[in-house]
Amino acid sequence: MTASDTQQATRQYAVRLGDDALILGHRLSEWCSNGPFLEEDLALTNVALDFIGRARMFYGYAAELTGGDCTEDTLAYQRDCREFRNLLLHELPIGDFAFTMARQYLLDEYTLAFMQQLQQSADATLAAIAAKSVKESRYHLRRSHDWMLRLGDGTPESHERMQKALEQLWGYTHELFDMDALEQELAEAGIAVDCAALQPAWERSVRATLAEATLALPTAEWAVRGGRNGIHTESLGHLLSELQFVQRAYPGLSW
Amino acid sequence: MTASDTQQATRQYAVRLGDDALILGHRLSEWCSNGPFLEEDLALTNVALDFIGRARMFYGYAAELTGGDCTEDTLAYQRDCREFRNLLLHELPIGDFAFTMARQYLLDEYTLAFMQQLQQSADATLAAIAAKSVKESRYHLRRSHDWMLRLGDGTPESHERMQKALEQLWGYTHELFDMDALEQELAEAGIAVDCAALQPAWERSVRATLAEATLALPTAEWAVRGGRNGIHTESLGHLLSELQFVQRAYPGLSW
Amino acid sequence: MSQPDAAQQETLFQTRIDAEEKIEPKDWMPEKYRQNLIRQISQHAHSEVIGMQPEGNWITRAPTLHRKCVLLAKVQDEGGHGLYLYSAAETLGITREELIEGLHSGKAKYASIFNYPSLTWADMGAIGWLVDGAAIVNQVSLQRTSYGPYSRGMVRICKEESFHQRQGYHIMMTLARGSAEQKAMAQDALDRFWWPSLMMFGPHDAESAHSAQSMKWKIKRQSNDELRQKFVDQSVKQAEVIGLTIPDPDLKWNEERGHYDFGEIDWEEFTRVINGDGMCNRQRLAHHIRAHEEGQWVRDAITAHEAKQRERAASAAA
Amino acid sequence: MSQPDAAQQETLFQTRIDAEEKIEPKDWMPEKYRQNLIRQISQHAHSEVIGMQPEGNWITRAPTLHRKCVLLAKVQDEGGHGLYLYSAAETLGITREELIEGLHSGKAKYASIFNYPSLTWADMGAIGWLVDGAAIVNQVSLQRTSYGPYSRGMVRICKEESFHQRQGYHIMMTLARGSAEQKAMAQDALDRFWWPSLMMFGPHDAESAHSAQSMKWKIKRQSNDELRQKFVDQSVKQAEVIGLTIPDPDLKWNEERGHYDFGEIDWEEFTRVINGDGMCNRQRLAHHIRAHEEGQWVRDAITAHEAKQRERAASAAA
Repeated sequence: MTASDTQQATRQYAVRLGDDALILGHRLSEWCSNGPFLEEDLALTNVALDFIGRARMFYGYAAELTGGDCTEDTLAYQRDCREFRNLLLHELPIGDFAFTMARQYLLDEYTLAFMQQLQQSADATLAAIAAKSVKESRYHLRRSHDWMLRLGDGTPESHERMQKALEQLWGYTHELFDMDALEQELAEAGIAVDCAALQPAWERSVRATLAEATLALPTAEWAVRGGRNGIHTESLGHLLSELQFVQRAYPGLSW
Repeated sequence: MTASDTQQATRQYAVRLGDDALILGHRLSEWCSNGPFLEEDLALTNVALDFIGRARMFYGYAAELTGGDCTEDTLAYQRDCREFRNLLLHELPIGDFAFTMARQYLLDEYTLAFMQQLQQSADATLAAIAAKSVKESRYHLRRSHDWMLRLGDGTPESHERMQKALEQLWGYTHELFDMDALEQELAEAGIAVDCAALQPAWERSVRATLAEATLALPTAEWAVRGGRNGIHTESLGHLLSELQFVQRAYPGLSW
Repeated sequence: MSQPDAAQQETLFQTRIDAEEKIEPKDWMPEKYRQNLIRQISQHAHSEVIGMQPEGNWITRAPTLHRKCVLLAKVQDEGGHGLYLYSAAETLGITREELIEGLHSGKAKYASIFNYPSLTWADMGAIGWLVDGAAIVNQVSLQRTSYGPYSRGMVRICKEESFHQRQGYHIMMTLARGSAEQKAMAQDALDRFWWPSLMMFGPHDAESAHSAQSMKWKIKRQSNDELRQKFVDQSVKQAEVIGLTIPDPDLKWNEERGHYDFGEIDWEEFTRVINGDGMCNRQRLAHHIRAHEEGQWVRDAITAHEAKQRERAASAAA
Repeated sequence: MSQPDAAQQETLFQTRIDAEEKIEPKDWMPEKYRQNLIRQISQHAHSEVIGMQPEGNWITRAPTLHRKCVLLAKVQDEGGHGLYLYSAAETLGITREELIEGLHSGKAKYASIFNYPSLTWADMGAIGWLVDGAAIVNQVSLQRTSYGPYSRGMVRICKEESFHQRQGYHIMMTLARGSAEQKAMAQDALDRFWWPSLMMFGPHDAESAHSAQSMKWKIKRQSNDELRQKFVDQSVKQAEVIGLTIPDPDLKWNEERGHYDFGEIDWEEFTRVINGDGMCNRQRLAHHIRAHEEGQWVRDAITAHEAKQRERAASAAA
């Protein structure tokens, strides 16, 4: 890759990671004043804040690489559904508390490992964002791991809800470990994470947690993919109509 | 009132009636593919279509009275929450099927009587729209009245759901019979309906239906008002972010 | 009079079929004919009903009130088609409840195209133009299907579908003639829906499991490949008119055949999506099951109310 | 040593109050003091928690990522204040569950301002500026309240609230300096939230049911009308700076008093909204009840899980 190719690819990569963080942060923020008790309400809002903060860092970097009028906000508020590149797991509607927590756990295991790798990136900005994210993700994982145990090994109802959530989520996890040409090239340049390589450890951790939580690893074989190509579930468009409303209705202003 | 005052007031009146129809039509359309069985799914969609069609007629007339670039679509898609003037009952989230049907019944009784009066309007366009609406509303009322009986006098569960829905809706019905200065003046000019005068007959009909449906008339005294002043429940803004998304995201185009 | 034996009945049945007679609900028919028809009609009915979801997804977001009304009416028509078809299936001795159970258990299928998500407004154009377009090609052929109620249903459905197709095409035309963004949106929708539309006709004739017997019984009247070719031929011209590009580098006019040649379908994707890895397979079923379950108390209320009404009528009469 | 009788204890208690000593949870206190405090602290706590709803309503729609983060953090702080205050109330011998039951049954109140809907983004500005502003005026005064845990809670809360108020004011300033539409949006929010903010201080001193005793016990340190005046005085200047107009034709500087005179509050509206006819009374409570009920299985799971853990620990130790 030429330097300019690399910059362009890095920009896209930063947008992808920003999209993951923003969309998950948005979903978590939907729990505000809807949590099962006040402490958990605040904890969920707090995690949401971490992710939206992370999105700002990735978008800010992408905007810098883009130049011109591009800002974190143009990236968040002025792209439509097909231009978003988040992995699908992040966008699924929140479901019940078990669904939200199972998703969070599966993603926290992934994201922590991912950010630990990204800390080694040859791109100093990405490495710095990752370093900050690692600390947050460690806390997120501790929390969501605890919830897996509490809900999986709680009441029959909580166990059943958690098992059902896992079954519903499982097919969306495979995409987390896909590498497309862009990421392959960036990985070879030492910039991007080789996420395919994260799978074995991720699966070991998940297996161990589920076993401890008396939950079964889903066995149904299905896999849905598309987020990195802008192919989304139908829920994303609705999320964006909400997220972007003010900016779309009153374009070009300062807030 | 001068002729120009009257025209301006009539325009506002048409927008109000258009807003009522559009927002209720939108709520009904949310049932599409969510009904309790296929026939009812289609019936709800059909009623939704009537209301959106009615909104188009009222908006079309308002746009004509406004002149310039105003169209039915600028009225529907380019006003924000505070500019919408629908009565609150129309905008409440759909709730369960009992809630939707109880709302529909209360409104159908009202709307049929309202449109029968509006047929006599000195404004020929409003009278013509009303004439078409009366036919539809008669059919709507027959349907929603039947549902009151079936659900009210069905199973204990359906009875309880219906009673609960009535309790939740009741405080929003008072506003239906308010006359503000604008409507007062237009009513004196023979253009608008004196909706305050509709209340006794409405209440008689509702009492009779509830009695037949073994349901109790709500007794809690509360009343929420504000729709005609653009003071809405928080649900309307979310509805609009969905309704207006495409026009807001891609302004000024033909579709 | 002695009962004709099974072989005789079957011969007689085939003679009627060959003579282009319509089979009616009370007529004798081979059990496999009945099963085959139930499978096909129920799949067709479920497709209409599940097909309400991707389009229903845009009703609340349609960009003009006119388009909103047209879309609402269209989705309503589709539900109506579902109703005719459920009725047609019921004439074969299966109940609506059983048909719905078949859908929920995964035993009965629906058109796999509805496992693709509707992501932009242009998808309402592409679905109307291509998906309804492909459906019509199939349904026109089925107007001559051998089972009377199904055949009559098809006649009725075809009229409405061609209306829908024109509306979908009109959406695409408007976008294609609109801003650069709109044109790109239309092209993107065509890119995503083109191949899945071709897959709607099913596997190549040689690989089609049910085809030979269905053709003999005239349940199907034309082969998958014939119908697909017809659809390609008509669509290529329609795309040209509005200046959109069909996403197939191998597409070209074959003077000799008098048809367009086109590229090979990605049958792996076809199998993958049919077998559950489409974007929306789980969502579509879960949606239908949820709505059905949430409606249980309503259906129970109707039953209870009707029972009360009957009791009252009976005690009034006594 | 003989127990001092009730009258002696009460005199002793009042002496401590008069000497500005803080009352602590284990200290003797009159039952009415305790009840009065529970009522006030629980109302305060519930206000923080219910207040999360109108602002939570805009988190998903905040117009920039920066504003979204600030709003998220703010709402989180408010929930945190709710937590401190629930804890302070618990020191008086009432459980969280009882406090929540009081809210759900309607026995306990929350600030009536949260029965007004948040309709535009500018409302996030008005709520921060005016509602938090009014709250601070009250809370600064309550830093000197006689009950120790409540007083210390107020000190902690005041720091964060003044930060929130500045953020709200900054939203208003940005809008007031923005486009004509934005300025109108800001003015509209001020118009809607101004009078309800004045109502936050409660009835005039003469009509205030709990005031006299509360002042004597130093639960309250300044009267409703004194605090309201302080709020008006500071807000008028803030509105001037950003060019917004306070919706009160009677508002004018009174040189003699050294304060702004202002119009009479619509006490009928105050009563109407408190008694249930506000736009959102039912919605706010229903929302809280729904979330609480939906969370029951989660709370049950925690209890069950902890019991299992204890059992395992016990059997491991045995």
